Amino acid sequence: MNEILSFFGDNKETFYFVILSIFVGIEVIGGVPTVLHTPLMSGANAIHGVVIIGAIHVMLNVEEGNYFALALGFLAVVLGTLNVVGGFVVTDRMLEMFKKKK
Amino acid sequence: MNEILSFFGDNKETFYFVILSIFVGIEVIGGVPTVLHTPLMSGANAIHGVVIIGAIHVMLNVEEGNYFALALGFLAVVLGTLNVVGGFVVTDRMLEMFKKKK
Amino acid sequence: MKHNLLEICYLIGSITFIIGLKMMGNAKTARKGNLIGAAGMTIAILGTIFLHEGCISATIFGLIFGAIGLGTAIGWMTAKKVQMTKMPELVSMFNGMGGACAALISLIEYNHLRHAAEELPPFALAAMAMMGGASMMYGTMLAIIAGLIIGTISFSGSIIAYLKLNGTMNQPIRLPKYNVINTLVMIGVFTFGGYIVVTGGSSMLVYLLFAAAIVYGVLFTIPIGGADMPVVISLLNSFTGLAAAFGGFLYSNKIMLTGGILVGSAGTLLTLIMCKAMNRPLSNVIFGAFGGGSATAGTTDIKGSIKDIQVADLAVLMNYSKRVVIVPGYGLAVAQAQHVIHELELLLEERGVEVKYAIHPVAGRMPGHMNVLLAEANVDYGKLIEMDDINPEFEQTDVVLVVGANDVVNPAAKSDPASPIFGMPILEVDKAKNIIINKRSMNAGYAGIDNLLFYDPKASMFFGDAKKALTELVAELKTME
Amino acid sequence: MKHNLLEICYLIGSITFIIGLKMMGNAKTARKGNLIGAAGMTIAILGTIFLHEGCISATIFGLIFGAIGLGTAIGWMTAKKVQMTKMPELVSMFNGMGGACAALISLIEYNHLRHAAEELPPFALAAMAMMGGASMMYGTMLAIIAGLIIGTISFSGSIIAYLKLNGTMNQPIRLPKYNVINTLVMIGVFTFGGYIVVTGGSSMLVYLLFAAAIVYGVLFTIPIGGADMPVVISLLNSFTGLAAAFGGFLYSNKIMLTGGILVGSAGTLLTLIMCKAMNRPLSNVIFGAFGGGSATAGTTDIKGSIKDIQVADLAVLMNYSKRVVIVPGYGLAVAQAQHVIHELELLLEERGVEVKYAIHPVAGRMPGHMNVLLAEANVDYGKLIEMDDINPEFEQTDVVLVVGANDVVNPAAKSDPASPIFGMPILEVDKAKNIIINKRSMNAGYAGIDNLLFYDPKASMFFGDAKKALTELVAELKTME
Ligand SMILES: NC(=O)c1ccc[n+]([C@@H]2O[C@H](COP(=O)([O-])OP(=O)(O)OC[C@H]3O[C@@H](n4cnc5c(N)ncnc54)[C@H](OP(=O)(O)O)[C@@H]3O)[C@@H](O)[C@H]2O)c1
Ligand SMILES: NC(=O)c1ccc[n+]([C@@H]2O[C@H](COP(=O)([O-])OP(=O)(O)OC[C@H]3O[C@@H](n4cnc5c(N)ncnc54)[C@H](OP(=O)(O)O)[C@@H]3O)[C@@H](O)[C@H]2O)c1
Repeated sequence: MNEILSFFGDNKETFYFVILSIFVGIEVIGGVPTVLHTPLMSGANAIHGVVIIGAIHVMLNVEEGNYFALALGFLAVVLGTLNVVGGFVVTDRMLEMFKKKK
Repeated sequence: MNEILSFFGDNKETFYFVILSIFVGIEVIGGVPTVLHTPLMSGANAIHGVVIIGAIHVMLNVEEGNYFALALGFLAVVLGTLNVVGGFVVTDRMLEMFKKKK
Repeated sequence: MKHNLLEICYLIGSITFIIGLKMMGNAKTARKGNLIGAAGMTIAILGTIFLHEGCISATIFGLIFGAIGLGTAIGWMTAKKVQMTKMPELVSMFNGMGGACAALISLIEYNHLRHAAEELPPFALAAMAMMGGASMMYGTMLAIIAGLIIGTISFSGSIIAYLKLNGTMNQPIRLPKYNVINTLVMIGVFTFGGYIVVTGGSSMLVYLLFAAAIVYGVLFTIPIGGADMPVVISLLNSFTGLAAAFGGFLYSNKIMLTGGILVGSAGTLLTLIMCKAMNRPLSNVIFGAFGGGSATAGTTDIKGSIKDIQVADLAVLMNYSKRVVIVPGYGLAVAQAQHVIHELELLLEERGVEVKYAIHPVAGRMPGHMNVLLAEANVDYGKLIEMDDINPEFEQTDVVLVVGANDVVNPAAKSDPASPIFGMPILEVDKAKNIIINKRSMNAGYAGIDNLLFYDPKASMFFGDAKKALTELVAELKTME
Repeated sequence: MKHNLLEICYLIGSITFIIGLKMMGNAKTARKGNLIGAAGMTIAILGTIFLHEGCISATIFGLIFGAIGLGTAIGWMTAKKVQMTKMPELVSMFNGMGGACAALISLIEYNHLRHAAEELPPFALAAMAMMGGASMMYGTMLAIIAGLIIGTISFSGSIIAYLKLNGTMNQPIRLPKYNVINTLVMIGVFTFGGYIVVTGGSSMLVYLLFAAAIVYGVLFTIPIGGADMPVVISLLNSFTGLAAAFGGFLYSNKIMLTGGILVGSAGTLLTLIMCKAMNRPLSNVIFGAFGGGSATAGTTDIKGSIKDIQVADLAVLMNYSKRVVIVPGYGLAVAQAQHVIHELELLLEERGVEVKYAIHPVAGRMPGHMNVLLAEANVDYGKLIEMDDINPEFEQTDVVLVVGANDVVNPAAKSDPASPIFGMPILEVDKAKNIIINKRSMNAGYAGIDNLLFYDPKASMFFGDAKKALTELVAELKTME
């Protein structure tokens, strides 16, 4: 109990941060029309591609000679980029369709 | 410029905190019907009564013998309580009216 | 341990504020939302006292509870006793109290800081400055001064708003070139504050700043017409929120920060939404294009003549109608005629007449004014029809009875691009078969403009104070049986 | 200095994510919102590379840009080239890539941590543990393992979802008692993960965990019918968001945190909203009450008989109608008949027939499916009428042409409380004067239930593959002139 409390105390900034972000996430989506569900899903998909920052971080900090980590990191960056670029481009294409001749 | 940057760096948690809170505040209000404007205003009014926490803080930490600070603190707590209690009660009364016989 | 528990209380409080505000934005959950916010506040306040680290002397303890008790007693009683129509006054007053509270905290903390700095030997200050303490000092000072200025403006502004709503000060007071003067004073106050932050100032200077901020709050509010006060209060509300947030910075107190910022941003948005509902930009409210309703009345040339109708004829007309729609407006509120109108409604319904109320979103002087008023008189909620739903029904309406409303039924909003209310959605009463307008004179309403509706061939004026006139109408109807 | 600049990039990025997502929720601003998000992401990525403190060897630099270049090329081309109807597959695939990226990061960082711990002498570890470093270690470990599990599930789940949408794996595969098995496997995986966090584990164990999570992702997805995949993808989407957020904890990286949590919570809500639009609880989707469309077909006893109509008769009927409404459904998408239908529409309009499309919100297999499809075929946006707006118009409609739709026009949703789709709002085509239904057979649709509409006296079946049948109809109409 005490440990949980002090864990909370040490990380209270993070708790607020997480909770506020959750609220923003929820509020921001409220009341989307059905038609936008697919592009919204795909747009959100592109945004979690932010995980690529972590992959780049790995590569920037890999110890010299650790080829295994380097290879995995390379793969991670490729996959992350796919997620980001593919996600945004696909979403844009979908939304372009929606707009057409509106 | 450098100072501003390092000020930002030192307080980045706070910046995120403030910005996320602003977004939550804005999102939370989006699309209120006109009829609720007055009670919502009054409810928000009660919430900023949270400043009373500061007033209590002052009184808890006042140095012994500093009667001036004590008196001002006392006044601040009274005013803060007025804001909080009055705000919530008035809002409740208004909303009670709205509900009646719905 | 205690400290961490307290932080949890604050987190819970912050969450209740968010959820509470969210729920208050929806008619069905609004009341519960308010109570949730109140519960969170209680937790935060009790936590602050009982989870304080270090011992508290009995005196302090007693004083705190005395202050809270006193505030609760006064706040509760005033809030419970006040008339429904006086709600906005009260909100304004409570808002001012919050602002004053923030200002007092800043005053105390400033003195505290000064004191601490004076007791330190100069070289310690220099050392602190070198270690980056200076930027911290500036930060603290900034929070104190900003809280002081904003809290004080909110305080004195709210008091003026209160007096205006109260009727004590019911004409906008406009110094010549007041917009220029106000802007200069504002710049002056903030520059002065900045000077104190940078130099450290002195107690004397801070009291001067306090006084200057009071003056600015007054100057800011007095030129604005009484009817615009709801918007002003909403704005001052977000100011107090900001002041509370600065308090949060000062004490690195998370709940003051969330609560304050939340209200600050939500309040600002609400202010803008209110202006939009009235179809006016905020600048127009603050710099007062109209709102006094005194200057511009009766400028249009009116062609045509008005008819008036006697109470006996009106009673007959209404008695034999099938569908009647009542349009309540500001005059109904002023005359406190909500109970009589309800009586009229019941009487007509008894005789088989269908009666509805047409509620314009900005009828009266505060949002939802008519709903609150009629709810107070026990009018059935289902009979209050919103503008968009009632407008298509006017064509099938036999009699529209406009009671003390003016701008909200002014067809100029649709037809005259030069009119100041052009673009505001209105109740389209001119489609009804008969239009009866009750007011005391031909005077203009809030926007200070003439109303061509009164000259409509289908319209008849039923002059008199709303309460008196309706009471007569009810009496007349009763004799008819 | 560089570091602080980087933090500002991250802050800007976070804000663009919020604003972008917000704008994507509104049809008018959606496209701009997506671009804003993309801009923020670019800033964050470039910032991470160029504002890195310490020097980067040319090799690393080259490798990073190589990887980004490769990913961009593949991602861009695939996204640009893919057919509109294959969008959901692609989204699913990209989602899986993100999950895999998170999992890989976790694998690398786990090895890194192990390595570091092994190089330290035991007493140093003990000392760290005493100084509270242990709790930090646990925290790091937790972030790594959670990111690994969730990212991996999202990865393998998305691949299965891809294969299902693709048609490669088009029947739900259900082991006996699959719900129990799945739940047990899930508990197993998380317990295993917990064990590693507490004990520190070993590389071997972590690879095992990785494998187990892959298996769970597969098990989770295979029992769910292909048609429910959009919901599943949305759910896996929020999983990847969560995995990214754990990456954010690991590196105390704010933008990974905001981006991840934002998508995690928004994605979860979106999943629930989707389920609500289909009038089914989420549990029903995951534990698969229907969605395979194979098991329950044809259970109701049908009274009455069906009529069918020949292409020549249909052409005459349509040619001499005044108002035609086309109801597109899943079959239209499968048959790729969107271009023919547009041709039909133009032909009819030429002959003075008014043609509209009735768009049901969940027609087809992904939200907005019909809008995308018809937009692709250049159908005028103004002709696509939403359900609520078209329903009152059916009464004045001469011919309703239902093309490959079934559930969305099933009157059981209104009349039969025992039906699995009871309560879902439908297109009320049975009010039209003539109902023509094009499908290949009497087979059921997605929900696997019979449709009484086909037996309506006003209804005629027009059997055949949508594309083929409509092409014939168009040809016939052309000969009529
Ligand atoms: N609701 C809000 O939130 C809000 C806030 C700020 C401003 N406003 C503004 O307020 C206006 C509201 O329109 P409204 O039509 O309700 O009111 P209005 O346009 O202000 O007209 C009220 C009318 O009531 C009459 N009246 C006053 N006292 C009366 C009494 N004792 N008995 C009978 N009649 C009486 C007045 O005429 P006589 O003097 O001839 O009797 C006046 O013309 C709009 O312009 C709106 O923009 C509304
Ligand atoms: N839109 C979404 O987001 C979404 C997501 C998940 C689930 N769903 C569900 O999907 C359903 C959508 O309803 P719906 O009416 O569009 O489709 P549906 O009920 O699935 O019916 C489609 C019909 O099209 C016919 N068809 C198939 N291939 C065809 C072809 N080549 N040519 C002509 N007809 C063909 C089939 O009959 P034959 O085999 O006899 O030809 C089938 O009865 C709803 O139950 C909805 O809840 C929607």
